[in-house]
Amino acid sequence: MGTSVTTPTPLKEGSTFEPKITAFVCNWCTYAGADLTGTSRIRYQPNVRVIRFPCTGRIDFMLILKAFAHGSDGVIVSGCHPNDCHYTTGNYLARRRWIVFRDVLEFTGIDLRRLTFAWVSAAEGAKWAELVDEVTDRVRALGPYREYQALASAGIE
Amino acid sequence: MSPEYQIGEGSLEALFAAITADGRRIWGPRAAAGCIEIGEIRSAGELARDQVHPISSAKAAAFPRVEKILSYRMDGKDVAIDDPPLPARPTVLFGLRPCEARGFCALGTILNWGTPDRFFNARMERTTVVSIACTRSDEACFCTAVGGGPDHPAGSDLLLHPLAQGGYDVVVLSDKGRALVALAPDRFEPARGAARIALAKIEAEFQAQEITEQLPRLFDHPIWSEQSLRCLGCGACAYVCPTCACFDIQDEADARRGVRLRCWDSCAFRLFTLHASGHNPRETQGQRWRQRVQHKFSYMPERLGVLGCVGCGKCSRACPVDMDFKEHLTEIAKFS
Amino acid sequence: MDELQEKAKQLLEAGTVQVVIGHAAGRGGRRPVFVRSPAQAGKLVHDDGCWQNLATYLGKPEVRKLGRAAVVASPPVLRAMVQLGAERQLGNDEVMALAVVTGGPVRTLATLAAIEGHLASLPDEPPAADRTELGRLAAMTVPERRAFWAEQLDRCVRCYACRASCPMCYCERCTMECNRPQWVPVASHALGNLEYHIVRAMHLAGRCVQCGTCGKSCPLGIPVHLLTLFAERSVQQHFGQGGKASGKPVFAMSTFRPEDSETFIR
Amino acid sequence: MSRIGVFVCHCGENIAGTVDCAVVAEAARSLRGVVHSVDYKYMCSDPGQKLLKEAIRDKNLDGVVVAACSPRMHEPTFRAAAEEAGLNAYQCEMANLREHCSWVHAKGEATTAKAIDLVRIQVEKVKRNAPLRPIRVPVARTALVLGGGIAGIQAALDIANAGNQVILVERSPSIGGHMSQLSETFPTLDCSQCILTPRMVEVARHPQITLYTYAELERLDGFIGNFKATIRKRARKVDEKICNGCGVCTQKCPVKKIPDEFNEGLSMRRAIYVPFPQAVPNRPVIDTANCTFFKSGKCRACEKLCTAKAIRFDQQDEVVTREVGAVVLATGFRTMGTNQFPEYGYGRYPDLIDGLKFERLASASGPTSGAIKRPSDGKIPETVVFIACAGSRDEQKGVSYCSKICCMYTAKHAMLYRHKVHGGKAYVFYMDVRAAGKNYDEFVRRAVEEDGVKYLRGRVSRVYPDKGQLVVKGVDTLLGGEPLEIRADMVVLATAVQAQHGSEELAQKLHVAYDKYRFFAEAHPKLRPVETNTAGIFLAGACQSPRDIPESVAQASGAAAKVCGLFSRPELAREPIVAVVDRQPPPVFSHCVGCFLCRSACPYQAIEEEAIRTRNGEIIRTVAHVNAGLCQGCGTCVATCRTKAIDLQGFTNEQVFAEVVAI
Repeated sequence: MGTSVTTPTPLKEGSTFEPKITAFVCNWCTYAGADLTGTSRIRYQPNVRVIRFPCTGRIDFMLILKAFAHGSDGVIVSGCHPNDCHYTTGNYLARRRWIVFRDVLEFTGIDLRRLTFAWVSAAEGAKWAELVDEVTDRVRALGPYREYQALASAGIE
Repeated sequence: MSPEYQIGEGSLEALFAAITADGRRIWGPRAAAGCIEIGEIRSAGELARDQVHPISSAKAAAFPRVEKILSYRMDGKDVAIDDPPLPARPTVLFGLRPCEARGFCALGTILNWGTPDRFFNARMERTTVVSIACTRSDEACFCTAVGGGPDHPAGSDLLLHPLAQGGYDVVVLSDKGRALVALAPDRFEPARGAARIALAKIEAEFQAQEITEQLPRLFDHPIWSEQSLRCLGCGACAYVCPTCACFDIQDEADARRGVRLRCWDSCAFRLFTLHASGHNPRETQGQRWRQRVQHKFSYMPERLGVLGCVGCGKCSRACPVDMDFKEHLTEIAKFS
Repeated sequence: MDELQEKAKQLLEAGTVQVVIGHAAGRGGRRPVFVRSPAQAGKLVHDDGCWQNLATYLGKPEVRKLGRAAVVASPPVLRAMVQLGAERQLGNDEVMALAVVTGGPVRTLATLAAIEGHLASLPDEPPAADRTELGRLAAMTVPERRAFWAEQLDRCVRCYACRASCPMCYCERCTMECNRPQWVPVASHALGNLEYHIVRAMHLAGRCVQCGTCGKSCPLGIPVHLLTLFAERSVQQHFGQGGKASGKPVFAMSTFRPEDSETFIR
Repeated sequence: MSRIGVFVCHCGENIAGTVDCAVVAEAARSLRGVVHSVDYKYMCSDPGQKLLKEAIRDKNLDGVVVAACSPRMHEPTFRAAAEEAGLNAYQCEMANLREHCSWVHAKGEATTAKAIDLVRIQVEKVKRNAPLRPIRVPVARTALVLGGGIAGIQAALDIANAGNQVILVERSPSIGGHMSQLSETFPTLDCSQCILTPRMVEVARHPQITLYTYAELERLDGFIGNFKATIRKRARKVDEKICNGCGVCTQKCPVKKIPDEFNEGLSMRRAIYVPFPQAVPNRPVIDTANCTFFKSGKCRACEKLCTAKAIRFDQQDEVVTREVGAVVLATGFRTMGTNQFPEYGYGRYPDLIDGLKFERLASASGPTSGAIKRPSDGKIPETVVFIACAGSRDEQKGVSYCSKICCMYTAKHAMLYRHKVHGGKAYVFYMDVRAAGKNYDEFVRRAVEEDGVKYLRGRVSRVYPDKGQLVVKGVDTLLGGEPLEIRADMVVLATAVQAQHGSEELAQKLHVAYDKYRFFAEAHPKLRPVETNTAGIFLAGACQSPRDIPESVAQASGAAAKVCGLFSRPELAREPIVAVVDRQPPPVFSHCVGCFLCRSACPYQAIEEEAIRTRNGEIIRTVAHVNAGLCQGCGTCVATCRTKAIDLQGFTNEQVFAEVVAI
């Protein structure tokens, strides 16, 4: 058997499973919104790692799969609400991509409970905190996404 | 070669059980969605025997389509490499056609050309090949044109001849074969010369020698682009071929660790010879097709003293656009 | 000599085209053939055994070298030509189709507009058998589908016959061949295979011409065409476009409507 | 092998309070490619920045990660510092340990672990950063203003007075627009032409303004700072330079019965005419559709009578092209016709008129010299009913928005009527009175309280003629929906303000967005109200949405300020965060297959075609090329490209991929 190229999910004392959540966010709305969460000192769980993009339109659907393959147990994709896109239409194109992508994932049998899409504006600091907590709790309940991570080693002699 | 034993239809199941009990896995033709492929089989009932050939190749037993050759970890700023243990799973390939079994000779020769291929050899040592002589053939077959035949012994450890009454005559061809018999000695009765089903008749429409002689002068001939016009440039032919041995080395890694894999590759792909500069010494499909034929019928005989083709016709059967190898070779052989 | 052969012969005699791409009898079934002289026109056949999407050959340099080509074109081939035209891979002056519908007359279509007109009257949907199969899969639970595809894709050897036979997979450098970064593992392990087929489906969403050739081309009989057909259907259902039934090409995945609706975004 | 420096900021207690910064710095030190890693109390302070600069020099770093606050806060600070130390600004990235970590998590291992991850992610990214240089685009310091109404006039004057060249293009024969048709203006009741005409003259005289009237924009190519405008000057059939504007031709032309557009058809004009006495330029134009000579080849009366010999029957349209750096759209509005109202008789009743007709009746320079007379018989109306919201806020009429100016001008009309016809009765049917604006509500109250205008809250269901009068059937919802009937001598509809004719075509010509009512769309509804989503194209006045004069003027000055800002430097420097299509040496040339799907995805029309040619000029293939002047760096094209031939500088595939994999 080959080694899966994934990193171990961080374990807290008591070694209860702590999920690793990757968030793909746009710079102008959700990243700023998450900044606001900080300036408003709203607490949320530390499991999320944010990756900043100029726009949700920039987010290649493959990156979401890469996140899973490389050890993320859950993924958040978030950007500006429709009509608020800094680039006017990037989020509309992203939305189309996501609509079909989710369909395709579900058709191939991938567990969509691990993939969450949201619109979080620069003003929605509280919403960001709620989103992260909700996703973290849900994914913690689902357990590690070994199923996908293990694919990298399945079929290697 | 006279058979030492015969085995009854009814005893196959017990033989399979004995093999499994010995901790070996059994691979053979089995029905899979939409076709007959080579795969793991747990009981004689699963063994498919009516087809001329399974679509996929048995070479995967010793030359897997993806094989880990090492893995490494980032240890702070240093790299720690772990060599994987040599592959150890003993395998019995059951029910191959003699031509495909014969393919292992060519495959072994090329993989051991220069440096011995310890991965392949380790697997081969643990692999026992049981082939069944052909009583049927189809228009893709041309084993007799390349020095083989429906009951050719090369590459097999045991060769089975179907009997009219059911069951098989068993020809032992190697110690590995003998060892297999020893797993269930009471299931192998001494051969009694029972009537065999007649072997398939495969007319040789050309002789490999003719092609080997033709090729040097045909190198720049338009025949290659002619024949390959409909070729789509996929790798189906190479991936089902018992003797195609080309592979690619791939590292799969992140910032912390990685694995190095050996994966099947094919000379039919444009990417196969594409240089980093963007230059491609085999730019056209015609050149790539020529390489395939030249390699099997000229370079291998010349450098390794062995033909790169066993005439199984698997490539023709797998090709989505019916690139018929026999037809094309015949054309080349008869070309003047 | 039937109508198809007759029309092909005329095109070649008149010098309108230098080659007619069609199907001919092969070992057992049908095979693509490149008829370059009126005398050979008799080779051409068209029946249900002719399933290769011949539009795939239009972009191949080896074929382009032969001169202007006429294609024996079933509706999916025509849809491919329209989409190829829209994606700038096929010039209007390079278009010559001998449109065949089983049982119907052979029509010579010499422009993309003519093809669009011809297609407008034809439905753009996968063959009935595939629709049934799509339905069967849709009825499964997610874990069932996961099991189904795990078993199927485990058999994929990444020979890329599906990609090579697809008229819309004309990219000189496929995503599979991008290695900085290496988006999709080259290795045919479970991850590489799954990601390859997901990318294929996504890249054909809104562009798939629903010929099913990719599935028929798979030497191992893996129904990979169901993935692209599904993606195409998803596009049609959500956005009402992607359907080339209108004969008009669309860029479903690089355009949008503000009213596109979904229910999953918070 | 990279030489990365990591600088972990405590931000006083802000970060250090919950994150163990020393541990983070230590962990960073063990990452491949990291050759220097320290933590410090305040990285943004002078000593902090000094620390960064010295390390860059002494350790010869090729990339730095500052693990501190949000990049939205201090990225510019640290990038500037890096630049000063001789490192390219774009080789500096920030890990957000404050807003995204220390401020939102409890003190503890998990938080420090997250901080380490955030640093590792940025280290992996910065390893793959490339030095970038700001993009410089030359700017043609000439502005094109489309529309010669008050908004266009204001914008043109402001831009020109700042020392720039302006080309003002007006479709009709004279500038002035709707404002020149108005009688008095609310809330001050000063005469519209009295305040407008000086501006019109100023435009005509301005050395920096080139005025093209009776002209239209044919096409616009190029991008911000570098547009090429193609303008069609329609043939007036009169040589403007020779003509002295004596006006004899316009009096002697035998064709007399052409409804006068300027007077809204309340009077007639000739086939050769000047739209109105104060027209700028004051030069006639021949209406070839009605001119006898152009219809029958006979007449030539004007030619005979013209002392200056300025008539040019053979004059052809002239097409000119000009290089411009910016465009201001000020194409204005139109009002809904009374023929859109079946319930009010499809505009078939001569005494049922719209607001603009009333303006002309009330205007001293109008057909009645300011006397309010019924169009039908010239009789002074004793009762006038004004109907507000005629079409506005009415889904059935396809106008769900408020036309904004009607409340005010209806009050003005009623007031003017009461001033001119002392015994007259004025009724106003309204839905709400919207008088938000300086002295606006006071103005409406004056109409009611001082001038005795009767305001009735309710819609008018029907208007029909009866014995030389118009019967107005409506309800007064304030009297409990009491149906009431008023016999009026004249009815005035405050018809809805709508997008100018042809605004859709124009928007498409200029690649600017427009809403479902075909008003032009601003780049951002709040923060970029005078810009469009196409860089270098700005908005002024009612072409964006219904506006009154002060708003239009204010916005025009706003747009002018934007243009002047753009023109203030000879070159336009932009962030190099733009998409690029890859180029390869032959025989590959580019991995782009030229499918141009990216073009339909680009919000900015930044994707162009580039033909790759052989030495002797034959096209090998046509591939995409990103115009760095237009690209705003959203990266949507990148995610659309199947062959990964487009990449986004600063957020390249390799960078973001490495970030994801580093998690």
